[in-house]
Amino acid sequence: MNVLDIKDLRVEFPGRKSVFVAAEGVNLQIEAGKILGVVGESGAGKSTVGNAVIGLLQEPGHIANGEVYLHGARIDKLPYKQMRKLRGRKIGMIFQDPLTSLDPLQTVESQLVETIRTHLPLSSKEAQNRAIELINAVGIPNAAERIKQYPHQFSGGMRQRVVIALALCAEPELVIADEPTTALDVSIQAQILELMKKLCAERNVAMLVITHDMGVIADITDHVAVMYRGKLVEYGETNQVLGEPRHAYTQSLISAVPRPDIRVERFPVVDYIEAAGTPQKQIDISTHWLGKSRDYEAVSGPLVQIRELDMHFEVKGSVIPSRRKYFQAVKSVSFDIEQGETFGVVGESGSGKSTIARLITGLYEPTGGSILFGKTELTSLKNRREVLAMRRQMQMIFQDPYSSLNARMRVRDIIAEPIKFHKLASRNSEVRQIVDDLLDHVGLGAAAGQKFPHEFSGGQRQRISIARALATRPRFLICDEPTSALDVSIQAQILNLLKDLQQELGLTMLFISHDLAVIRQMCNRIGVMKNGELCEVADCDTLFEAPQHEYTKQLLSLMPSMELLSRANLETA
Amino acid sequence: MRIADIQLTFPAILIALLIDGVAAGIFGGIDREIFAFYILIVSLALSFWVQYARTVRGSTMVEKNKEYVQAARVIGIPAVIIMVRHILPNVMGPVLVIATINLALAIVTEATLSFLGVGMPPTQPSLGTLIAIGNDFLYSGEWWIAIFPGLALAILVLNVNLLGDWLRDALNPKLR
Amino acid sequence: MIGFATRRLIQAMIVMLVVALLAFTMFRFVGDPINQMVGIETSIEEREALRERLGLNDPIPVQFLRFVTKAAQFDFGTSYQFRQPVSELFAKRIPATLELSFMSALFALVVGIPMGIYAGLNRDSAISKMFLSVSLIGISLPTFFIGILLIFLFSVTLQWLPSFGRGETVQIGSWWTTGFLTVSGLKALVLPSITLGLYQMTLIMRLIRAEMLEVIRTDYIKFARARGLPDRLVHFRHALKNTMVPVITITGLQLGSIIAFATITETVFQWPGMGLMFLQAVQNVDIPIMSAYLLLTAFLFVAINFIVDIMYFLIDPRLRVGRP
Amino acid sequence: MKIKSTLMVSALLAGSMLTTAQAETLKFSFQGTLNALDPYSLNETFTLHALGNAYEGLTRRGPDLTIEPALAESWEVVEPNRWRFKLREGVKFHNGNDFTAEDVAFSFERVRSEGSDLTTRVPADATVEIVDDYTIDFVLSGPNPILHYEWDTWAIMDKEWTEANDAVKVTSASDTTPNYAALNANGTGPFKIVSHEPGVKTVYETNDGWWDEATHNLTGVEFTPIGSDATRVAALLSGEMDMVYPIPVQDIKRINDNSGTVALTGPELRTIFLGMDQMRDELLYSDVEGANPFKDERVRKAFYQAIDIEAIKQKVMRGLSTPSAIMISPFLFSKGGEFERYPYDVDAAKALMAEAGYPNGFSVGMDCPNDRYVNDEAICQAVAAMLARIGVKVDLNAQPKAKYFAKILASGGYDTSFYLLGWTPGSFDSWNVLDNLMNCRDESGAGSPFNNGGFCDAKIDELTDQILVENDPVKRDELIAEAYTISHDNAYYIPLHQQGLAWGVADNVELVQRADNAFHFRFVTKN
Repeated sequence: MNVLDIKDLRVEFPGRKSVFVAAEGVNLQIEAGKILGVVGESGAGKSTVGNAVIGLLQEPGHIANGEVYLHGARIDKLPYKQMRKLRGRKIGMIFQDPLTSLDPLQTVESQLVETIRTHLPLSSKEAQNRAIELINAVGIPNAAERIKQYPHQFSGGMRQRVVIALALCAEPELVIADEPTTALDVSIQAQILELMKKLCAERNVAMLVITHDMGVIADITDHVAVMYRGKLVEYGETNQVLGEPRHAYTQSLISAVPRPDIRVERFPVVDYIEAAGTPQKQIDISTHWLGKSRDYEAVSGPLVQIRELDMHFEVKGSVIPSRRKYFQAVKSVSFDIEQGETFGVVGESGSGKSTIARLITGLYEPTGGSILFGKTELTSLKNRREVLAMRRQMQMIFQDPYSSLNARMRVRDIIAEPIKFHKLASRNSEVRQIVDDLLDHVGLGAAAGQKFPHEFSGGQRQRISIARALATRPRFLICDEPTSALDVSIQAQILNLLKDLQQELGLTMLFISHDLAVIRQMCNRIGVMKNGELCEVADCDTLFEAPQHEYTKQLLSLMPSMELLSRANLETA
Repeated sequence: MRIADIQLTFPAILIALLIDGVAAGIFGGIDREIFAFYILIVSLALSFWVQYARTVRGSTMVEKNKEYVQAARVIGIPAVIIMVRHILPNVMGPVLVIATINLALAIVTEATLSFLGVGMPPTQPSLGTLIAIGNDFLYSGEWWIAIFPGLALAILVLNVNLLGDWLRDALNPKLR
Repeated sequence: MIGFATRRLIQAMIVMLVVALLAFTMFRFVGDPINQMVGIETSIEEREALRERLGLNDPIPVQFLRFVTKAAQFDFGTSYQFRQPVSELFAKRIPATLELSFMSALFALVVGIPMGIYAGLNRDSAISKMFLSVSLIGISLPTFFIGILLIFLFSVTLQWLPSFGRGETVQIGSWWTTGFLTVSGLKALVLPSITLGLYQMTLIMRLIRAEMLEVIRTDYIKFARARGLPDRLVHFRHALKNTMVPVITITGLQLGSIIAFATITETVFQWPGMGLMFLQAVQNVDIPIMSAYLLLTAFLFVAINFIVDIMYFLIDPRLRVGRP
Repeated sequence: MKIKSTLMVSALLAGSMLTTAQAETLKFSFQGTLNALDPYSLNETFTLHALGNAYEGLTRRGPDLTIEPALAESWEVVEPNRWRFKLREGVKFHNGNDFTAEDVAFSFERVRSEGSDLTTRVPADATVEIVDDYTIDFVLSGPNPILHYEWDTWAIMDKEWTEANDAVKVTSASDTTPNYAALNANGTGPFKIVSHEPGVKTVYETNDGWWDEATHNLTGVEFTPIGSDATRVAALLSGEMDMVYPIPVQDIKRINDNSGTVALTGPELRTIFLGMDQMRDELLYSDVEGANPFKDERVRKAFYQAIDIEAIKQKVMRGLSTPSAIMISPFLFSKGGEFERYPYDVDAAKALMAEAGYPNGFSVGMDCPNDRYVNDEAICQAVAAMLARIGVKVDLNAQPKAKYFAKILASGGYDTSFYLLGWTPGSFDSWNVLDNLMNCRDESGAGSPFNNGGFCDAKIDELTDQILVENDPVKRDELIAEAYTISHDNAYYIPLHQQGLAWGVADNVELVQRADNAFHFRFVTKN
């Protein structure tokens, strides 16, 4: 018998003018001990399905049609109180971000005990024991002691374990995991997935995993449902769906996933994916302002040479120097970036990779070491004119497309700002022309200049960021996790765009990412960072085929296996 | 901010009272009718600036870490321009909200100062002075002297709040 | 913790010194104390002699130094109008002000928090909207006016509550007098406390509401609901406690201003506290009382801030442990 | 029905309030505070009379302000320069000590010692001679017919008690230690002060050993200062107070309409007037340059005639004022009724202005207190509006009294061009008015210190000196009238009115409202 049975589900969000249908005609089943994955890009309605099952649809959303059965009992029409009793008791839920899922002001124990006692008739002592057992079961050592601690005393991965323990508190029959590993580092992600798989089998729990990550799907699910714009486009066994996708959308989605195992020159451009638009006007780079030879001094050898770079932050200030405490973010890092190449830096969060980017651009001042850009030593620049000359040669693209654009400026002004500031154009009309061309070139079209950033999707905003970065005609571009906030299909487009631009303009790039697969697609050479140190620098292929450093090997081993995924479309690229 | 902390130890009404006293001491020789108005404005401003400073500081600390500010720095734009062009428009929201509440507070403080006998000169009546004067006539049956300015003030405050809400939304391109 | 405490203490002392200086300089300009100390017929020579005896003719730095040295020994001089040591006068008046401020704060919290919670949880209900509008009117009327209206209604018209003073008080220990122990004392507290607490209540209500709206949207509240916790636990244990940090900050600051705003309320209700004495002192240019009052409020404010900081430690575990 | 239930509640509450206080305890409130109890530390009406219930002088004044014997049974001028006082025998201070001539001699020295605010009670060059235990002589350097006029507020203190408590030195503001006499009182009067918390509450108890027969029926009195007008009125209306004063003129009707309370009104002795700077060659606050328009009699008269005193009486004072043509209350000067104000006549005023060379008027700054006299600020506003009709633009500067007096008096360098002031002669005699307000003065205030405008008329100075030593009452009054006539003819001052007294009293209380605004408990009966 199926633990969960969803029949013809339709979820509506009535708006002021029209009704938005978030999910329609969804049919899903899960058996006990099995894991069903729901995959799709943002806005596909996958989270809506999970929320509908547990009865936590955001107001005014509601189930307009269809039925939800738990162990054969219909639950979608249950009154509020009875539904509340099912939550936690029969259906557990795991949220995406372990940092915000736990009440910061309550100990882990009190959150566990209150949940246990809400659902099970246990004394507080018994509940406490059960809490310790659970914490043990999710793999947190010293359970009896750690349980007394507050969430902020746990690391991200540990917190997600606590969240899982909380979800499993009252022995639910169904667990809904909404993007359970998205916010975690690769190594932690692998552990958590492993744990979920294990618990699912041990406790015979049915699990609904909602994710955008094909790797996760491939790793742990038995069945998979692919959603696109609120509709189920493909549903079947994981092997079948990933290996031989039938629906065009699934095919394009899979083909857009960067693989660590193979390198493609370009991601296939798939029509099915939301159109980002292609340049409406082809620009001849050789004659255009963008491609005009820049008056940068010629460099022979590497463009950027980093030597013994050190950076520490003061964690605890004090008047007495000996009592100050520091955090060493970057330790004695040295590497070169050759002209025209893309140098990748990969590492987990906190490894210091972003700090290096900020040191090169001058956002931070290093505490030691040297950065040689061309023939100029950046750390000793004093003269403001020299600094500006350097700033113009290097630009940066940031991770978060939402906060990297000033919400109160029009797109045109955002892109024009560096041009005007560095006086790269003589007349306003010329600036205007350049901005329009830049917008065209990154695929947005000149009309986009009139709008404000919030009117664009994440991928489009990242294109605006790129246009702004290009507006100084830099020769060195730093990309700090430029696609980590984007859906795979959009990511593929942005990566293609970056590749194109690099080739056309002969840019040198520093590409920073936590995602080995993306790094592999983009970079010529790669440096691996851990705890502020550079473990290994190698050619891209060498690194993936024959890693030298232990940490590199470990990282590679933790990559979700993508072998299941169809390779059908890749050849067409 | 230390100055702000110190000033917080003086409540607004005392500050206004003291500034008024000091000003009268310094400008005693000058025509009060002309200056009372400005003295009052200055003393009210000086007693309310702390709240704005603190709020803007709080929002700025959040905004300055956002990537758009870093992007501007990478371009090479100097700090002053970043502050004025990028950060300032983004921290105005909460300022407007306090401003609307503080408008009421300023009028009320002005009334209180009049109650204490140091408000606007009687030849230049203000809403606050009217309430303070009407206060003396409450028992004599002439309740309307105080009630109507009071009502006017309440309606004004209500409207300014609505205006503030509207302004906050109107200035936010996200909601346009 | 100890380092933190000493740091705050040093800060506090600097604050106090600056306050002393400001207070002292400003009072030079408030008016001439001599006129208030003698009858109108007193001759110019006698006035001059008195001025000389009081040291008002000394250079200001000399006067300030004298003032600070004495203040450090809790000697604030002798009141010009009452001709008694200011410290003794304040000792008698402090209980009245503190009891009034305490009751007002209590009123503001006891009424403001539930209203705020309600308005936060039911943001669109008619009652919430009424709370918000009424509170807006509440802050747009000056304290003294509200006080007079309350007196008019409850003392004059209904004759339920006294219009002035503290009622009967009971002596506790050598210098504390309390109105909490007699019926008339408690009755006398009602109107002034409401008058004084109304503004703070409005503020706390609006603050709690805003914070509640924020917190309700957080993941951990969603997660708490997803765990099937009853609404009572979700709202009060998780949501309310998390709104408390900003509320404590503001409330702490407001407590300071309650004591200061008490000046007006005390005047309206002839409440024999420090504020009333201060305003009388301003009218009579009683410099020793004015300086002592400002120093005292500054001290109370600093003390309250200190307590607020300690409360952060108690409420927010993230602050309690040292960071690595 | 609703009214009935309200009445029931109020009746119940009134009942419960009454049980807490004895029926014969009088509760009253005044707008100002009673600070130190030392009777010589502040020369101010309320303080003097509040203490006058516990302390007595050699004389006292009756309900109609006539001088009566008190601690002195009788007195006579035995020689032109020697006054002999026969003291009352068998009088005891509150602490049981006997009252003798020693005490009078002691009080004589103390009241004119350094720190006393009442030094004017006795002439500086007078001496005292004890004849026997109950007879005492005062020897003056010249004749002084009004020597004893202010002695009702010169309290006689117990020598023994004062010395024993180390309080011989008058409590002065510059003292650093509190004086015993500032916190305790030991007089001979009908009431004893049993507790005193400055600014909060003062409690009196009946003195059973008083020498005179008590006409009151009180056992005690509780005084609470209430600064806010509205609260003070509320306290009366709610029945918490038996008597409050002063009450705002606008609330008189309300208090009369209220069942159980009544407003007592009457003319006060204080004269409110306008003064003008007639000393400086150019006004401090005016657009007239190089000249002082107030030096021109026509301008002063124009100002005078531009003021509609009836309008001020009706609109601002709500009928509670007596317009005055001279600088003293007609109660205090027998010929007062012979003077008449210049008529209100805007056209005449305009003509005078034109004649003086100001057909379009000028601007002038006006100083005004806003918490000193009845509706002081409102009067100034009205005056400003009236003067506008003759083209004079008045820039009004109304301030609390602390700042106001600091500005316009000698201590502020007479920093004013046009001001409003009130004056009650402490001795109830015109000489006080002439001496303080109308004689010449120099810049430091020597002469008439309160002649803020600084006009100087040698004839008035001369008359003042004559009046002081003239013992014949009829001749004296003629001299006084002459001085006032000069002032009136030249319009040195613009007298406005004697402001009214307004006390709020509960119906069950009977009392005497004296024209000097003094409240004496010995006239009170409470039913």
